[in-house]
Amino acid sequence: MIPSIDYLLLSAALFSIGAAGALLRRNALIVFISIELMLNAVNLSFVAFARQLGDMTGQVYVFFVLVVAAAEVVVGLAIIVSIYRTRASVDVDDADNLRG
Amino acid sequence: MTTSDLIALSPELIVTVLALLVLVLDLFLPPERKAWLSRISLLGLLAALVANALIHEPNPQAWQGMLASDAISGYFNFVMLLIAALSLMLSSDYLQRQGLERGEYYALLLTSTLGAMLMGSSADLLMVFLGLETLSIPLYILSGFARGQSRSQEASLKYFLLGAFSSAVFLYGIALVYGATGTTNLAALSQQLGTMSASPLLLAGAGLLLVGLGFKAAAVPFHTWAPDVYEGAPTSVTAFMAVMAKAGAFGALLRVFMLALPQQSQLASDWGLLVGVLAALTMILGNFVALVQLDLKRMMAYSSIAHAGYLLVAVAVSAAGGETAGLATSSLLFYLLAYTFMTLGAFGVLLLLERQGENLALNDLAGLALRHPLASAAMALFMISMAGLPPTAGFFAKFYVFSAALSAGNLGLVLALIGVLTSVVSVYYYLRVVYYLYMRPAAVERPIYASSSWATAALVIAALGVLVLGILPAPVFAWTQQALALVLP
Amino acid sequence: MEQVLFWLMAVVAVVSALTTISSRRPVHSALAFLVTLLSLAVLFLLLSAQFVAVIQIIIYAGAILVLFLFVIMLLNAQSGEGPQIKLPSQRPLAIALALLLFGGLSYLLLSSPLGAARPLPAGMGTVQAVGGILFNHFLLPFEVASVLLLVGVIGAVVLTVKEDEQPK
Amino acid sequence: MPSNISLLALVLITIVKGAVLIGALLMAFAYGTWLERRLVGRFQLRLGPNRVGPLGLMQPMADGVKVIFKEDFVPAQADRLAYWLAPALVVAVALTAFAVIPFGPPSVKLFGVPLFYISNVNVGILLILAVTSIGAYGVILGGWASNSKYSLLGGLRSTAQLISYELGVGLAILGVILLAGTLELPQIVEQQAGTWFGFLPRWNIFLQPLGFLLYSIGALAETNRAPFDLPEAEQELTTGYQTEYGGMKSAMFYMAEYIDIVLVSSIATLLFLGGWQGPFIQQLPGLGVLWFLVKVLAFVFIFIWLRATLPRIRYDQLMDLGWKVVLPLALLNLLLTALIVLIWPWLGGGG
Amino acid sequence: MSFPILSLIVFLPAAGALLIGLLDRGQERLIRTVALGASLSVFALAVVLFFAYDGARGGMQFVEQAPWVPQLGIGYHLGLDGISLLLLLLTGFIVPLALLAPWEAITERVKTFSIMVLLLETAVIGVFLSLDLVLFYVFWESMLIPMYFIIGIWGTPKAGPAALKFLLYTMAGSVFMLIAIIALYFLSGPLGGRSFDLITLQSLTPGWSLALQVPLFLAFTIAFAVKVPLWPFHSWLPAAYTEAPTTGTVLLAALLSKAGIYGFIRFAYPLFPQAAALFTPWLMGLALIGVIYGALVAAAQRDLKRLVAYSSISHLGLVLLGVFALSPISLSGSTLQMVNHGIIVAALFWAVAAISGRAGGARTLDDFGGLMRPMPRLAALFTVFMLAAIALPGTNGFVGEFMILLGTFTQHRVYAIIGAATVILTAIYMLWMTQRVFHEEPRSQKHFADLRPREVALLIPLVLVIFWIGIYPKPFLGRLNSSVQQIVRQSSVQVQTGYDLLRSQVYRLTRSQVNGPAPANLRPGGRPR
Repeated sequence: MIPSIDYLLLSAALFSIGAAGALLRRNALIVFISIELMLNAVNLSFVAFARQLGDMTGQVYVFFVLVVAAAEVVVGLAIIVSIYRTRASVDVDDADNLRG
Repeated sequence: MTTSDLIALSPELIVTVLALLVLVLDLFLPPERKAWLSRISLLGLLAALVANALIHEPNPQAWQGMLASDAISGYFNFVMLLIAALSLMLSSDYLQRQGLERGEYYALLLTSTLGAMLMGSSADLLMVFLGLETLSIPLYILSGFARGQSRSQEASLKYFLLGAFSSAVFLYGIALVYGATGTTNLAALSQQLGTMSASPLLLAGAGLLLVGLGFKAAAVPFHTWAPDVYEGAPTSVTAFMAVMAKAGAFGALLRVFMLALPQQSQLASDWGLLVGVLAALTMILGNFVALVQLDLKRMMAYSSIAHAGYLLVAVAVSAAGGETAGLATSSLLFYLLAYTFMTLGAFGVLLLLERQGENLALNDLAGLALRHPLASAAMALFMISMAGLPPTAGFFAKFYVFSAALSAGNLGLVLALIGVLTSVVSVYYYLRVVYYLYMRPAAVERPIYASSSWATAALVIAALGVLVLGILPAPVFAWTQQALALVLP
Repeated sequence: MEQVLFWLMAVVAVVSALTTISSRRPVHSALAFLVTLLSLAVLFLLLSAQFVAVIQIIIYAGAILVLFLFVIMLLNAQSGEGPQIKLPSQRPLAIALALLLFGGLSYLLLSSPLGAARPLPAGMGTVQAVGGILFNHFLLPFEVASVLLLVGVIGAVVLTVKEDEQPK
Repeated sequence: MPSNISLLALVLITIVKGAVLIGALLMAFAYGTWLERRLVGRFQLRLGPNRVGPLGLMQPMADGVKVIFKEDFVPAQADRLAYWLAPALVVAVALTAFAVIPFGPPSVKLFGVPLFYISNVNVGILLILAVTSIGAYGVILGGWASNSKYSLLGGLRSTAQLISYELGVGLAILGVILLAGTLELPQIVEQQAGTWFGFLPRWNIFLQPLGFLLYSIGALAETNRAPFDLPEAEQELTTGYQTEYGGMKSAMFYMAEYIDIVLVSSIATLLFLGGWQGPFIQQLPGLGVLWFLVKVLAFVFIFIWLRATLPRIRYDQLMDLGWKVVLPLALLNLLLTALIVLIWPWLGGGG
Repeated sequence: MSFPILSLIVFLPAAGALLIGLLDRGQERLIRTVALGASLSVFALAVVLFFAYDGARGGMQFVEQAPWVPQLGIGYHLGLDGISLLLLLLTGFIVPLALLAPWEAITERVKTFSIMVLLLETAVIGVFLSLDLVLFYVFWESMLIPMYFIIGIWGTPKAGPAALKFLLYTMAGSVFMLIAIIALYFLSGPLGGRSFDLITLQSLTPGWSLALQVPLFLAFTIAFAVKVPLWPFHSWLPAAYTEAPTTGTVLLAALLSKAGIYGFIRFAYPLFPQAAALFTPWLMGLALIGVIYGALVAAAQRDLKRLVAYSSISHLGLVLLGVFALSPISLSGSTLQMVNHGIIVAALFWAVAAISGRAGGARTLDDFGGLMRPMPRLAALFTVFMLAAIALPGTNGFVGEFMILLGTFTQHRVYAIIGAATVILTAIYMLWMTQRVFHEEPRSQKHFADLRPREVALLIPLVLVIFWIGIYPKPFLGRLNSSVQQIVRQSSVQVQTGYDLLRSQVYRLTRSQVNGPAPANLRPGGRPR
């Protein structure tokens, strides 16, 4: 059996990669995918811990993460689509009406 | 699922049913009757408040250890329902003016309230997480509710991306805590941590939880979204978000950090110091950056960041345990109520001034006192309260928090000193608003959009709240302390 | 066999994750992410979480990511690029932060001994087991999750239905 | 899993079974096209292909040869990776799903290994859903990779259609799963053995008529078949996401389409029509395969019949049908089923 | 508890403000009448208290005590002793005049103005009567907001920033006091036995170690020093005094500065006698510097209002000198001189306002001259005020300053001598100013109308009081005596042993730091022995 720590390290690596993507990229969609990557890394941790602890709770968590991710994705993509719609005529590159 | 479970959940249930009801009714109401939605929502919130008041049997492990129904959750539910009710009263007029009055607005506002309530009464990290999402996702949508305005959409996008990011971080924290302890039930966690020594895993998990909630609470350095989102979102949403998101985040912080994690241990002093640093940074940055803001919504954003700092002081010092933890907890509760009144009140006045989604600058307030003395007086009152000057709610809120801090030894002393000094700084920008209201001749005569009796009533409630909490705070103090007796051993 | 599969999937997951965040076109990111998802599903199987593995594919790969691709292409169809956001993003800082995060997490993970894995309960990871715990112990979260999904639907409608399609 | 044979033997047998299955499916594809052309010809009062071989039986072979020798091109500025990946993906997905389809009773064994299916997974039906859900990628990628507006719009439409109807299909299937109490396909079929009142087969279709109807509609839509063949609408989108595909790659899309038809027919058979159940199955288990094939064929026939009969619906009608009719009805069906399952023991009924 | 007369006197102005708030802002006359009525009733009550107060018995009288926020040990505790009585009387006396004086000057936003002045009166009286530290702090900070409005709205166009500066400085000073107050609470005992009550704390704190007393004392000191202001905490003062409307300046100089001095007398010294003793020489030094500095800068001013403002710094320095000297005589003198200064400085500011009002707002020395001729009534009155300011015998200023210097002399000779010498400075610049304004050749062609009867009527009471106190101060001093004695007793437990005790404290402190852990009474929360 593969020790749980290997899974956890893999999960940490994926989480870090996702975080890096979320911080690095400027394209909203890729940032968004990076965040999903982070969620998946967390799922891996949950499942690995579940096996380590011999406890189903961790697996159930994945279910909830999936639901939340689904809701987030729907809303997030809707936001992106709507933002795109209002400025389809103008340059998409500058979403900087807000300072910061 | 038993009857007592259902009783414990009854306020939340009412809010949920209300949200669905509003959504369905929206389909059948002609546009000119949309105001009914707001009235029905208010009525429902009232019912939820009554239900909340009627819950007498504490049930700390309802729904198989998912929901805690105790004095603290009762208090939180009260505050959150109050926030929702006041926001509704304040915003219905504004929404009509902006052409945003749609049934979904109310439904989303109510679900967001539901999320915050769940956070404040969660007994399991999973519920904290789900509450967080139920609070946040409607807020993302509401931020972008003014679809024609690109600022609103940008706010929505920014809020969404950072919020989702923080959710992921929070979730990872849950995973690590789960891995370290084998449970996510807060009571079990607290029990287990009492006996075992803290592993690095647990510390990392707690840290990530803190980061995740720090985002929601807009604590420095996780605050970067707040000014932009506050500025871009429709003002009625900003008002609601400024208070509700904070209440939810601190509800969760209270449940997780102040109640579940152990106090008076190595772990406690670790996270106490960590939160203390965050609190200090938040107070300093929030107040100093607010100094240079000329846009009122941005100023309010930084002000709300600053207030998060004061609230974090309470969280930080609670790590000291014992009496301090009790004081800290009740001071946090008191502060949130005071914050609710003054922030919603201030935004309420801004809502009266805004016509069509334009941002208000300080200059727009110039000379308002001569034309609209009551609105100006109310605004001045809220500003004075936010600055923490007596005899207002803000004074006793800060007084209480600093009291808790000073009972906690050196860290608390440092935090209290930073707190009072930054309060002095904050006087500058809050009273600058008063200066513009009362002492500057009007550049342009801005009209006030004659408010409905609802908005007026909400402002009166907020003003009374600020004054009553500032002059006769004892009953609320008693309430917040009664909350403790049930929770602390 | 298990070893090989694990290391293979681990490498695939990391490489595809790196591709996800580094590829220039959103479509490629999404595809790389699909690979990550699938390799994770295999890993879930290895961790005796078959139900999780399957719903990971059905929901994540089959619904969520498809939606993603859908939107990417929808926006692509009308212009060359997806929307950009202006977040304060300094490349070296972000990379350093991520490395720091990984380093810190690995250090913490390695320094907290997990001990021997506890024995798995019977039926670990099966639909019956997961369903049972989900509907008994996690009933309230389950219901809350349903509200959350409803919110998602409302949100999509609110944000994207065009004004003229609004029922007056 | 039988333990009395070696792993090697098991692997070998599985490989052989797989090869046979794939071969059979390829044949099914080939003669599916023939069947469709012939039948549609009949329906439209013409002959259909009848020159190559007797009754035109050699026509698919000829087509195959033609397709193989066609030029293998890639459109300018296409995304090469995705362009290649798309057709491969759809075919692979369609084939993979058959891994858990049982064609006959599990009691028929060869060297101790069930003969009529490749593997039995205890989440079988979920696995099929999982695998087919990946199929959407082929369509959407194909549409996008070609770097053509028609392709892209076709791909988008197709994806939207897939997502919309997958919900209805899944919910309709859930009704059956609720009744069966298991996700294993062989078990679901076993439960449909026997008759009611001595004459009515205990097929799920009689318990779930609405579910069957909804499944069928969904299946039609998911396979992009008429009257839901909008993504390929020649008149509007010049065959949609396949526009820029030619030669073998185009054939692969067709292959996937026909294999999918067989797949959804098989699932319908398993879930609603009693799978391999039929007369004399007790005496001669091998006969089950025949019953199975007959039922599948009947279902396929209906597919083709519908194509020839019904006009294509508009896109908005398609979406309306999916979201406003199929989905609510499927939910209702599920709710009713759940209610009945819940109160059945209470009413005194046996499990 | 008997009739809560102190609560009545504290909240009567606030009630008047509330009543005005309900009136329509067009009804100016009614508003003014209500405001004046409220403030006059306060004065009447103060006079009643003046006669009802038993000077011989001394101590706190008319005490009211009730829980306010019991969860935190905050009480509602009011009490009146001789010192508060005089200041209450001063407040009651000045506020009606402050409402009357700008009858013509302030015609805009009369409603807001009246409300603010009355709220300020409530806060000031509250400060003088509170015996609970939190209650005191609430009133103390409550003074700021009305004052901010008064300065900002009715001041010069540049008054807004000046008002903010005033607010920020004084608040920055006060917050340390807030911290100290809360710390006092936690140090006062174990859970349940804690208190914010001044009387309770006074019985505990003098026993505390210096390590505890010093920071607490300094925190209180900063708050009070900024408010008075004590040099070098005065930098907010010139801007605020100059830009504020005359009423604002009068209220600031006559009342708010007294609140600061009162804080020293009532809180800082009795609570932390040892620390106070340690810092007394320094504080006296600062007070003296203030006296000299104020006088010198005043002498250099060409702006009449600024001149009076700086003279106020100088005079307040002298009052503080008397307080810090902490002899019964000097403290009595200081308390009396607070009243005197309040009256004199108010009179001077009003006189200046009367002059500059007639000159269209001009108020530099160069604008005037020879006003004796066109304005004989003003000249006469002004001369009286000026003489009182330079403490000519027969005026009230003489009594106060003489007692201060006398009292100081018994304790700290050098300081008294320097202080006495600098009093002469006051005479120089005051006389010089009078000379320039009233006697030399007119420098302006403007016609200066003499004081109207209403203005005279306003100033006459001040003149009367000046002479009354100057000739017959006994009724005042008689009521002060025992209270002052008590304060001195509390604040100087160690005066008999003097610096010996102090030295031993310091020795203990240093030794404990060298020798490791501090004794229990040095640790926060530890019960001081």
